[in-house]
Amino acid sequence: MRVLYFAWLRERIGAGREEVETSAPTLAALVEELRARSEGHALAFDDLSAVRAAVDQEAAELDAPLRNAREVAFFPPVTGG
Amino acid sequence: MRVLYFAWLRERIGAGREEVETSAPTLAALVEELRARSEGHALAFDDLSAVRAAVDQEAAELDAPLRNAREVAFFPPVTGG
Amino acid sequence: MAAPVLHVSVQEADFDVAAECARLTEGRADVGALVTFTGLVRDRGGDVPVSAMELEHYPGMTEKALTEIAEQALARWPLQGAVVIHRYGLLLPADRIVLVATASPHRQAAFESAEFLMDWLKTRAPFWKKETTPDGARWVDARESDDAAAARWGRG
Amino acid sequence: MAAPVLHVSVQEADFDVAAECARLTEGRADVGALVTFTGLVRDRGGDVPVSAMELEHYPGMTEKALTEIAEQALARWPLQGAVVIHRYGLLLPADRIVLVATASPHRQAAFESAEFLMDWLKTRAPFWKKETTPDGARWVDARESDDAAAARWGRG
Repeated sequence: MRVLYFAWLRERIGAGREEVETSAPTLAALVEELRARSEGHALAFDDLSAVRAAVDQEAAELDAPLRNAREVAFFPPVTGG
Repeated sequence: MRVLYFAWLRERIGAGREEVETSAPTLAALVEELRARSEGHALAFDDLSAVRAAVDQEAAELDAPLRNAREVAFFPPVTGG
Repeated sequence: MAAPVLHVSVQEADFDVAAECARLTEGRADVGALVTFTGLVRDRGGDVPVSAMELEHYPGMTEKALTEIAEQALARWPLQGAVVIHRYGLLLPADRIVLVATASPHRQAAFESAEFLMDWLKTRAPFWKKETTPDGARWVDARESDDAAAARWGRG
Repeated sequence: MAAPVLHVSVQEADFDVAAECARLTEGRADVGALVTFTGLVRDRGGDVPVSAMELEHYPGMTEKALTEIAEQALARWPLQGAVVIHRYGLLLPADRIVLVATASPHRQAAFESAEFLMDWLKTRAPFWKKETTPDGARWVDARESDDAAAARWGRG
Protein backbone atom coordinates (compact mmCIF):
# COMPACT_ATOMS: atom_id res chain seq x y z
CA MET A 1 0.00 0.00 0.00
CA ARG A 2 1.21 3.52 -0.79
CA VAL A 3 1.19 5.86 2.21
CA LEU A 4 1.52 9.61 1.66
CA TYR A 5 2.31 12.35 4.17
CA PHE A 6 1.77 16.06 3.76
CA ALA A 7 2.78 19.29 5.50
CA TRP A 8 4.24 18.83 8.99
CA LEU A 9 3.53 15.10 8.99
CA ARG A 10 5.80 14.82 5.96
CA GLU A 11 8.45 16.92 7.67
CA ARG A 12 8.36 14.94 10.91
CA ILE A 13 8.50 11.60 9.12
CA GLY A 14 11.19 12.85 6.76
CA ALA A 15 9.48 11.50 3.65
CA GLY A 16 6.39 12.30 1.63
CA ARG A 17 5.73 8.74 0.60
CA GLU A 18 6.47 5.15 1.53
CA GLU A 19 5.37 1.67 0.51
CA VAL A 20 3.90 -0.30 3.44
CA GLU A 21 3.03 -3.99 3.76
CA THR A 22 0.04 -4.16 6.05
CA SER A 23 -3.05 -6.12 6.86
CA ALA A 24 -4.40 -3.46 9.21
CA PRO A 25 -8.21 -3.55 9.04
CA THR A 26 -8.73 0.17 9.75
CA LEU A 27 -6.89 3.47 9.41
CA ALA A 28 -6.47 3.57 13.19
CA ALA A 29 -4.77 0.16 13.17
CA LEU A 30 -2.51 1.32 10.32
CA VAL A 31 -1.55 4.37 12.35
CA GLU A 32 -0.48 2.11 15.23
CA GLU A 33 1.81 0.15 12.89
CA LEU A 34 3.25 3.33 11.38
CA ARG A 35 3.94 4.85 14.80
CA ALA A 36 6.40 2.01 15.49
CA ARG A 37 8.46 2.69 12.36
CA SER A 38 10.57 5.56 13.68
CA GLU A 39 10.73 8.38 16.19
CA GLY A 40 9.64 10.69 13.39
CA HIS A 41 6.56 8.59 12.75
CA ALA A 42 5.76 8.48 16.47
CA LEU A 43 6.07 12.27 16.62
CA ALA A 44 3.90 12.78 13.52
CA PHE A 45 1.12 10.67 15.01
CA ASP A 46 1.57 11.97 18.56
CA ASP A 47 -1.69 13.97 18.55
CA LEU A 48 -4.28 12.24 16.40
CA SER A 49 -6.79 15.07 16.91
CA ALA A 50 -4.56 17.09 14.55
CA VAL A 51 -4.37 14.38 11.89
CA ARG A 52 -6.73 13.93 8.96
CA ALA A 53 -6.70 11.10 6.44
CA ALA A 54 -7.81 10.10 2.97
CA VAL A 55 -8.23 6.60 1.53
CA ASP A 56 -7.79 6.39 -2.23
CA GLN A 57 -8.05 10.18 -2.37
CA GLU A 58 -11.37 10.41 -0.50
CA ALA A 59 -11.51 11.98 2.97
CA ALA A 60 -11.93 9.27 5.62
CA GLU A 61 -12.36 9.04 9.38
CA LEU A 62 -9.68 7.20 11.37
CA ASP A 63 -12.09 4.35 12.16
CA ALA A 64 -12.70 3.80 8.43
CA PRO A 65 -12.00 0.27 7.13
CA LEU A 66 -9.04 -0.09 4.77
CA ARG A 67 -10.22 -3.05 2.66
CA ASN A 68 -8.25 -3.01 -0.59
CA ALA A 69 -7.05 0.57 -0.38
CA ARG A 70 -4.15 1.31 -2.68
CA GLU A 71 -3.30 4.79 -1.39
CA VAL A 72 -3.65 6.21 2.10
CA ALA A 73 -2.70 9.76 3.01
CA PHE A 74 -2.20 11.52 6.36
CA PHE A 75 -2.13 15.27 6.76
CA PRO A 76 -3.09 18.15 9.06
CA PRO A 77 -6.44 19.94 8.71
CA VAL A 78 -6.38 21.72 5.35
CA THR A 79 -5.56 25.44 5.11
CA GLY A 80 -6.01 26.37 1.46
CA GLY A 81 -8.18 29.07 -0.01
CA MET B 1 -39.03 75.27 -7.51
CA ARG B 2 -37.54 72.83 -10.01
CA VAL B 3 -39.63 69.68 -10.43
CA LEU B 4 -38.09 66.65 -12.17
CA TYR B 5 -39.79 63.55 -13.56
CA PHE B 6 -38.18 60.25 -14.47
CA ALA B 7 -39.08 57.07 -16.36
CA TRP B 8 -42.80 56.64 -17.06
CA LEU B 9 -43.74 59.72 -15.03
CA ARG B 10 -41.58 61.75 -17.42
CA GLU B 11 -43.23 60.05 -20.42
CA ARG B 12 -46.77 60.60 -19.15
CA ILE B 13 -46.13 64.23 -18.31
CA GLY B 14 -44.27 64.78 -21.57
CA ALA B 15 -41.37 66.61 -19.92
CA GLY B 16 -38.50 65.72 -17.63
CA ARG B 17 -38.44 69.05 -15.89
CA GLU B 18 -40.53 72.09 -15.13
CA GLU B 19 -40.37 75.21 -12.99
CA VAL B 20 -43.26 75.46 -10.53
CA GLU B 21 -44.44 78.34 -8.34
CA THR B 22 -45.87 76.79 -5.20
CA SER B 23 -46.40 77.30 -1.52
CA ALA B 24 -47.42 73.68 -0.93
CA PRO B 25 -46.35 72.71 2.60
CA THR B 26 -45.75 69.02 1.80
CA LEU B 27 -44.93 66.77 -1.13
CA ALA B 28 -48.49 65.43 -1.04
CA ALA B 29 -49.90 68.94 -1.36
CA LEU B 30 -47.51 69.63 -4.25
CA VAL B 31 -48.73 66.46 -5.98
CA GLU B 32 -52.32 67.76 -5.74
CA GLU B 33 -51.31 71.00 -7.45
CA LEU B 34 -49.33 69.17 -10.16
CA ARG B 35 -52.23 66.79 -10.90
CA ALA B 36 -54.32 69.77 -12.01
CA ARG B 37 -51.75 70.92 -14.58
CA SER B 38 -52.66 68.52 -17.41
CA GLU B 39 -54.18 65.18 -18.24
CA GLY B 40 -50.65 63.80 -18.44
CA HIS B 41 -49.90 65.02 -14.92
CA ALA B 42 -53.15 63.50 -13.66
CA LEU B 43 -52.25 60.21 -15.30
CA ALA B 44 -48.69 60.24 -13.92
CA PHE B 45 -49.97 60.74 -10.38
CA ASP B 46 -52.96 58.43 -10.77
CA ASP B 47 -51.56 55.69 -8.51
CA LEU B 48 -49.43 57.24 -5.78
CA SER B 49 -48.44 53.81 -4.44
CA ALA B 50 -46.22 53.54 -7.55
CA VAL B 51 -44.62 56.96 -7.10
CA ARG B 52 -41.46 57.72 -5.15
CA ALA B 53 -39.97 61.15 -4.49
CA ALA B 54 -36.80 62.98 -3.57
CA VAL B 55 -36.40 66.45 -2.09
CA ASP B 56 -33.11 68.15 -2.94
CA GLN B 57 -31.80 64.77 -4.11
CA GLU B 58 -32.61 62.91 -0.88
CA ALA B 59 -35.30 60.22 -0.83
CA ALA B 60 -38.45 61.53 0.88
CA GLU B 61 -41.88 60.23 1.87
CA LEU B 62 -44.93 61.94 0.34
CA ASP B 63 -45.88 63.46 3.70
CA ALA B 64 -42.47 65.11 3.96
CA PRO B 65 -42.48 68.91 4.43
CA LEU B 66 -41.17 70.97 1.53
CA ARG B 67 -39.82 74.00 3.39
CA ASN B 68 -37.32 75.72 1.11
CA ALA B 69 -36.73 72.84 -1.25
CA ARG B 70 -35.10 73.88 -4.51
CA GLU B 71 -35.48 70.60 -6.38
CA VAL B 72 -38.19 67.96 -6.10
CA ALA B 73 -38.22 64.77 -8.16
CA PHE B 74 -40.90 62.16 -8.80
CA PHE B 75 -40.18 58.71 -10.20
CA PRO B 76 -41.22 55.04 -10.03
CA PRO B 77 -39.52 52.59 -7.66
CA VAL B 78 -35.91 52.26 -8.81
CA THR B 79 -34.80 49.31 -10.96
CA GLY B 80 -31.05 49.68 -11.38
CA GLY B 81 -28.34 47.19 -10.57
CA MET C 1 -4.79 50.61 8.08
CA ALA C 2 -4.59 53.44 5.54
CA ALA C 3 -7.76 55.30 4.54
CA PRO C 4 -9.96 53.01 2.49
CA VAL C 5 -10.15 53.42 -1.27
CA LEU C 6 -13.57 54.66 -2.40
CA HIS C 7 -14.34 54.89 -6.09
CA VAL C 8 -17.83 55.64 -7.40
CA SER C 9 -18.72 56.34 -11.01
CA VAL C 10 -21.89 56.83 -13.07
CA GLN C 11 -20.90 56.56 -16.70
CA GLU C 12 -22.06 55.68 -20.19
CA ALA C 13 -18.80 53.93 -21.05
CA ASP C 14 -18.06 50.29 -20.28
CA PHE C 15 -15.66 49.50 -17.43
CA ASP C 16 -12.68 47.16 -17.12
CA VAL C 17 -13.17 44.80 -14.18
CA ALA C 18 -9.44 43.99 -13.89
CA ALA C 19 -8.48 47.68 -13.84
CA GLU C 20 -11.10 48.39 -11.17
CA CYS C 21 -9.79 45.51 -9.05
CA ALA C 22 -6.28 46.91 -9.41
CA ARG C 23 -7.53 50.14 -7.74
CA LEU C 24 -8.18 48.07 -4.62
CA THR C 25 -5.06 45.90 -4.55
CA GLU C 26 -2.24 47.69 -6.35
CA GLY C 27 0.72 48.85 -4.32
CA ARG C 28 -0.34 47.02 -1.17
CA ALA C 29 -0.06 43.51 0.23
CA ASP C 30 -2.59 43.56 3.06
CA VAL C 31 -5.69 42.59 1.03
CA GLY C 32 -6.66 38.97 1.56
CA ALA C 33 -10.05 38.86 -0.13
CA LEU C 34 -11.36 40.62 -3.22
CA VAL C 35 -14.99 40.13 -4.28
CA THR C 36 -16.54 41.46 -7.48
CA PHE C 37 -20.12 41.46 -8.67
CA THR C 38 -20.83 42.26 -12.31
CA GLY C 39 -24.41 42.73 -13.45
CA LEU C 40 -25.08 42.10 -17.13
CA VAL C 41 -27.96 42.76 -19.54
CA ARG C 42 -29.85 39.50 -20.15
CA ASP C 43 -31.46 38.69 -23.47
CA ARG C 44 -34.75 37.81 -21.75
CA GLY C 45 -36.98 39.45 -19.16
CA GLY C 46 -38.98 36.57 -17.76
CA ASP C 47 -40.20 34.78 -20.89
CA VAL C 48 -39.90 37.80 -23.18
CA PRO C 49 -36.93 38.34 -25.50
CA VAL C 50 -35.10 41.59 -24.80
CA SER C 51 -33.13 43.20 -27.63
CA ALA C 52 -31.95 46.35 -25.84
CA MET C 53 -32.10 48.16 -22.53
CA GLU C 54 -32.20 51.89 -21.89
CA LEU C 55 -30.98 52.95 -18.46
CA GLU C 56 -32.21 56.32 -17.23
CA HIS C 57 -30.85 57.92 -14.06
CA TYR C 58 -31.08 61.07 -11.99
CA PRO C 59 -27.84 63.00 -12.57
CA GLY C 60 -26.61 64.51 -9.35
CA MET C 61 -28.67 62.35 -7.04
CA THR C 62 -27.22 59.13 -8.51
CA GLU C 63 -23.64 59.99 -7.63
CA LYS C 64 -24.71 61.07 -4.14
CA ALA C 65 -26.71 57.90 -3.59
CA LEU C 66 -23.90 55.61 -4.74
CA THR C 67 -21.38 57.44 -2.59
CA GLU C 68 -23.65 57.17 0.46
CA ILE C 69 -24.17 53.46 -0.18
CA ALA C 70 -20.42 52.88 -0.52
CA GLU C 71 -19.71 54.88 2.64
CA GLN C 72 -22.25 52.76 4.52
CA ALA C 73 -20.39 49.63 3.43
CA LEU C 74 -17.07 51.09 4.59
CA ALA C 75 -18.66 52.01 7.94
CA ARG C 76 -20.18 48.57 8.49
CA TRP C 77 -17.31 46.26 7.41
CA PRO C 78 -13.53 46.39 7.85
CA LEU C 79 -12.84 47.12 4.19
CA GLN C 80 -9.69 48.34 2.51
CA GLY C 81 -11.78 49.72 -0.30
CA ALA C 82 -14.93 49.61 -2.39
CA VAL C 83 -15.70 50.36 -6.04
CA VAL C 84 -19.21 51.02 -7.35
CA ILE C 85 -19.70 51.71 -11.06
CA HIS C 86 -23.08 51.96 -12.76
CA ARG C 87 -23.66 52.60 -16.45
CA TYR C 88 -26.55 54.48 -18.06
CA GLY C 89 -27.79 54.96 -21.61
CA LEU C 90 -28.42 52.34 -24.27
CA LEU C 91 -27.12 48.85 -23.48
CA LEU C 92 -27.39 45.59 -25.39
CA PRO C 93 -27.68 41.99 -24.17
CA ALA C 94 -24.42 40.75 -22.58
CA ASP C 95 -23.30 44.34 -21.90
CA ARG C 96 -22.07 45.07 -18.39
CA ILE C 97 -24.42 47.29 -16.34
CA VAL C 98 -22.94 47.49 -12.86
CA LEU C 99 -19.79 46.61 -10.97
CA VAL C 100 -19.34 46.32 -7.24
CA ALA C 101 -15.93 45.35 -5.84
CA THR C 102 -14.80 45.12 -2.23
CA ALA C 103 -11.43 44.37 -0.63
CA SER C 104 -10.84 43.20 2.92
CA PRO C 105 -8.33 41.23 4.96
CA HIS C 106 -10.99 38.51 5.35
CA ARG C 107 -13.41 36.87 2.98
CA GLN C 108 -16.62 37.18 4.98
CA ALA C 109 -16.41 40.98 5.11
CA ALA C 110 -15.67 41.15 1.38
CA PHE C 111 -18.61 38.90 0.47
CA GLU C 112 -21.13 40.47 2.85
CA SER C 113 -20.30 44.04 1.91
CA ALA C 114 -20.54 43.29 -1.82
CA GLU C 115 -24.00 41.76 -1.29
CA PHE C 116 -24.99 44.72 0.83
CA LEU C 117 -23.84 47.17 -1.84
CA MET C 118 -25.89 45.39 -4.50
CA ASP C 119 -28.98 45.11 -2.30
CA TRP C 120 -28.92 48.78 -1.37
CA LEU C 121 -28.05 49.87 -4.89
CA LYS C 122 -31.03 47.91 -6.23
CA THR C 123 -33.43 49.69 -3.88
CA ARG C 124 -31.86 53.13 -3.35
CA ALA C 125 -29.94 54.23 -6.42
CA PRO C 126 -32.11 56.26 -8.85
CA PHE C 127 -31.87 54.15 -12.01
CA TRP C 128 -34.74 52.97 -14.19
CA LYS C 129 -34.55 50.27 -16.83
CA LYS C 130 -36.60 50.21 -20.02
CA GLU C 131 -36.48 47.01 -22.05
CA THR C 132 -37.06 46.74 -25.79
CA THR C 133 -39.15 43.63 -26.54
CA PRO C 134 -40.97 42.35 -29.65
CA ASP C 135 -44.10 44.08 -28.29
CA GLY C 136 -42.33 47.39 -27.87
CA ALA C 137 -40.52 49.08 -25.01
CA ARG C 138 -41.57 48.61 -21.38
CA TRP C 139 -40.37 49.89 -18.04
CA VAL C 140 -39.06 47.13 -15.79
CA ASP C 141 -41.06 46.71 -12.60
CA ALA C 142 -39.35 46.89 -9.22
CA ARG C 143 -39.19 43.52 -7.49
CA GLU C 144 -40.44 42.89 -3.98
CA SER C 145 -37.62 40.37 -3.53
CA ASP C 146 -35.16 43.27 -3.89
CA ASP C 147 -36.89 45.15 -1.07
CA ALA C 148 -36.74 42.02 1.09
CA ALA C 149 -33.05 41.53 0.32
CA ALA C 150 -32.28 45.14 1.26
CA ALA C 151 -34.34 44.95 4.46
CA ARG C 152 -32.08 42.30 5.99
CA TRP C 153 -29.30 44.87 6.44
CA GLY C 154 -31.47 47.21 8.54
CA ARG C 155 -31.83 50.93 7.96
CA GLY C 156 -28.96 53.28 7.16
CA MET D 1 -30.32 26.22 -20.45
CA ALA D 2 -27.17 24.69 -22.03
CA ALA D 3 -24.90 22.48 -19.92
CA PRO D 4 -23.13 24.60 -17.31
CA VAL D 5 -19.49 25.55 -17.79
CA LEU D 6 -17.23 23.86 -15.24
CA HIS D 7 -13.55 24.78 -15.12
CA VAL D 8 -11.25 23.56 -12.35
CA SER D 9 -7.50 24.00 -12.27
CA VAL D 10 -4.66 23.38 -9.81
CA GLN D 11 -1.64 25.23 -11.10
CA GLU D 12 1.62 26.95 -10.19
CA ALA D 13 1.06 29.77 -12.67
CA ASP D 14 -0.91 32.92 -11.94
CA PHE D 15 -4.37 33.29 -13.46
CA ASP D 16 -6.10 36.13 -15.32
CA VAL D 17 -9.40 37.00 -13.62
CA ALA D 18 -10.83 38.69 -16.71
CA ALA D 19 -10.03 35.70 -18.93
CA GLU D 20 -11.62 33.32 -16.43
CA CYS D 21 -14.76 35.48 -16.29
CA ALA D 22 -14.90 35.40 -20.10
CA ARG D 23 -15.17 31.59 -19.89
CA LEU D 24 -18.48 32.10 -18.12
CA THR D 25 -19.96 34.90 -20.18
CA GLU D 26 -18.48 34.82 -23.68
CA GLY D 27 -20.77 33.93 -26.56
CA ARG D 28 -23.94 34.08 -24.50
CA ALA D 29 -26.35 36.76 -23.28
CA ASP D 30 -28.29 34.93 -20.58
CA VAL D 31 -25.94 35.62 -17.65
CA GLY D 32 -27.26 38.33 -15.36
CA ALA D 33 -24.87 38.03 -12.43
CA LEU D 34 -21.17 37.21 -12.28
CA VAL D 35 -19.44 36.96 -8.90
CA THR D 36 -15.71 36.49 -8.39
CA PHE D 37 -13.71 35.87 -5.25
CA THR D 38 -9.94 36.27 -5.38
CA GLY D 39 -7.83 35.23 -2.39
CA LEU D 40 -4.45 36.94 -2.05
CA VAL D 41 -1.32 36.39 0.03
CA ARG D 42 -1.26 38.90 2.88
CA ASP D 43 1.97 40.35 4.22
CA ARG D 44 0.96 39.56 7.79
CA GLY D 45 -0.38 36.50 9.58
CA GLY D 46 -2.04 37.92 12.67
CA ASP D 47 0.64 40.29 14.04
CA VAL D 48 3.56 38.54 12.35
CA PRO D 49 5.10 39.80 9.09
CA VAL D 50 4.98 37.21 6.33
CA SER D 51 7.58 37.42 3.53
CA ALA D 52 6.54 34.32 1.55
CA MET D 53 4.06 31.48 1.48
CA GLU D 54 4.62 27.92 0.29
CA LEU D 55 1.46 26.09 -0.75
CA GLU D 56 1.63 22.30 -0.67
CA HIS D 57 -1.16 20.15 -2.07
CA TYR D 58 -2.07 16.53 -2.72
CA PRO D 59 -1.79 15.98 -6.48
CA GLY D 60 -4.61 13.85 -7.75
CA MET D 61 -6.87 14.30 -4.75
CA THR D 62 -6.82 18.10 -5.12
CA GLU D 63 -8.28 18.07 -8.62
CA LYS D 64 -10.93 15.54 -7.54
CA ALA D 65 -11.86 17.55 -4.46
CA LEU D 66 -12.17 20.83 -6.38
CA THR D 67 -14.26 19.17 -9.08
CA GLU D 68 -16.57 17.63 -6.47
CA ILE D 69 -16.95 20.99 -4.73
CA ALA D 70 -17.76 22.73 -8.03
CA GLU D 71 -20.25 20.01 -8.99
CA GLN D 72 -21.97 20.45 -5.62
CA ALA D 73 -22.37 24.16 -6.33
CA LEU D 74 -23.84 23.43 -9.77
CA ALA D 75 -26.26 20.94 -8.19
CA ARG D 76 -27.39 23.33 -5.47
CA TRP D 77 -27.81 26.59 -7.40
CA PRO D 78 -29.13 27.46 -10.89
CA LEU D 79 -25.71 28.35 -12.28
CA GLN D 80 -24.59 28.81 -15.85
CA GLY D 81 -21.05 27.99 -14.83
CA ALA D 82 -18.39 27.91 -12.14
CA VAL D 83 -14.61 28.36 -12.21
CA VAL D 84 -12.32 27.21 -9.39
CA ILE D 85 -8.58 27.80 -9.68
CA HIS D 86 -6.07 27.22 -6.88
CA ARG D 87 -2.34 27.82 -7.10
CA TYR D 88 0.43 25.91 -5.33
CA GLY D 89 4.15 26.40 -4.85
CA LEU D 90 5.97 29.51 -3.67
CA LEU D 91 3.89 32.68 -3.49
CA LEU D 92 4.75 36.18 -2.32
CA PRO D 93 2.64 38.83 -0.57
CA ALA D 94 -0.01 40.29 -2.91
CA ASP D 95 0.14 37.22 -5.17
CA ARG D 96 -3.18 35.65 -6.08
CA ILE D 97 -3.83 32.24 -4.45
CA VAL D 98 -7.34 31.24 -5.40
CA LEU D 99 -10.14 32.26 -7.73
CA VAL D 100 -13.77 31.29 -7.55
CA ALA D 101 -16.21 32.64 -10.15
CA THR D 102 -19.89 31.87 -10.62
CA ALA D 103 -22.44 32.94 -13.24
CA SER D 104 -26.20 32.85 -12.88
CA PRO D 105 -29.30 34.60 -14.19
CA HIS D 106 -29.78 36.07 -10.69
CA ARG D 107 -27.49 37.67 -8.17
CA GLN D 108 -28.43 35.70 -5.06
CA ALA D 109 -27.46 32.36 -6.62
CA ALA D 110 -24.18 33.80 -7.87
CA PHE D 111 -23.27 35.24 -4.47
CA GLU D 112 -24.35 32.24 -2.40
CA SER D 113 -22.64 29.68 -4.59
CA ALA D 114 -19.37 31.64 -4.60
CA GLU D 115 -19.43 31.76 -0.80
CA PHE D 116 -20.27 28.08 -0.67
CA LEU D 117 -17.36 27.24 -2.98
CA MET D 118 -14.93 29.18 -0.80
CA ASP D 119 -16.26 27.70 2.45
CA TRP D 120 -16.04 24.14 1.19
CA LEU D 121 -12.70 24.72 -0.49
CA LYS D 122 -11.27 26.06 2.79
CA THR D 123 -12.32 22.93 4.68
CA ARG D 124 -12.19 20.15 2.06
CA ALA D 125 -9.50 20.86 -0.55
CA PRO D 126 -6.13 19.35 0.40
CA PHE D 127 -3.89 22.42 0.51
CA TRP D 128 -1.52 23.42 3.30
CA LYS D 129 0.06 26.82 3.74
CA LYS D 130 3.50 27.42 5.21
CA GLU D 131 4.41 31.01 5.99
CA THR D 132 7.92 32.46 6.11
CA THR D 133 8.21 34.85 9.06
CA PRO D 134 11.15 36.58 10.80
CA ASP D 135 11.22 33.63 13.25
CA GLY D 136 11.36 31.08 10.43
CA ALA D 137 8.74 29.09 8.56
CA ARG D 138 5.55 27.88 10.18
CA TRP D 139 2.53 25.88 9.06
CA VAL D 140 -0.68 27.88 9.17
CA ASP D 141 -3.24 26.48 11.60
CA ALA D 142 -6.72 25.58 10.42
CA ARG D 143 -9.37 27.98 11.73
CA GLU D 144 -12.47 26.90 13.59
CA SER D 145 -14.34 29.78 11.98
CA ASP D 146 -13.77 28.08 8.60
CA ASP D 147 -15.39 24.87 9.89
CA ALA D 148 -18.34 26.89 11.19
CA ALA D 149 -18.69 28.70 7.86
CA ALA D 150 -18.69 25.40 5.95
CA ALA D 151 -21.18 23.79 8.35
CA ARG D 152 -23.94 26.26 7.45
CA TRP D 153 -24.29 24.62 4.02
CA GLY D 154 -24.99 21.15 5.44
CA ARG D 155 -23.23 17.96 4.36
CA GLY D 156 -22.54 17.06 0.73
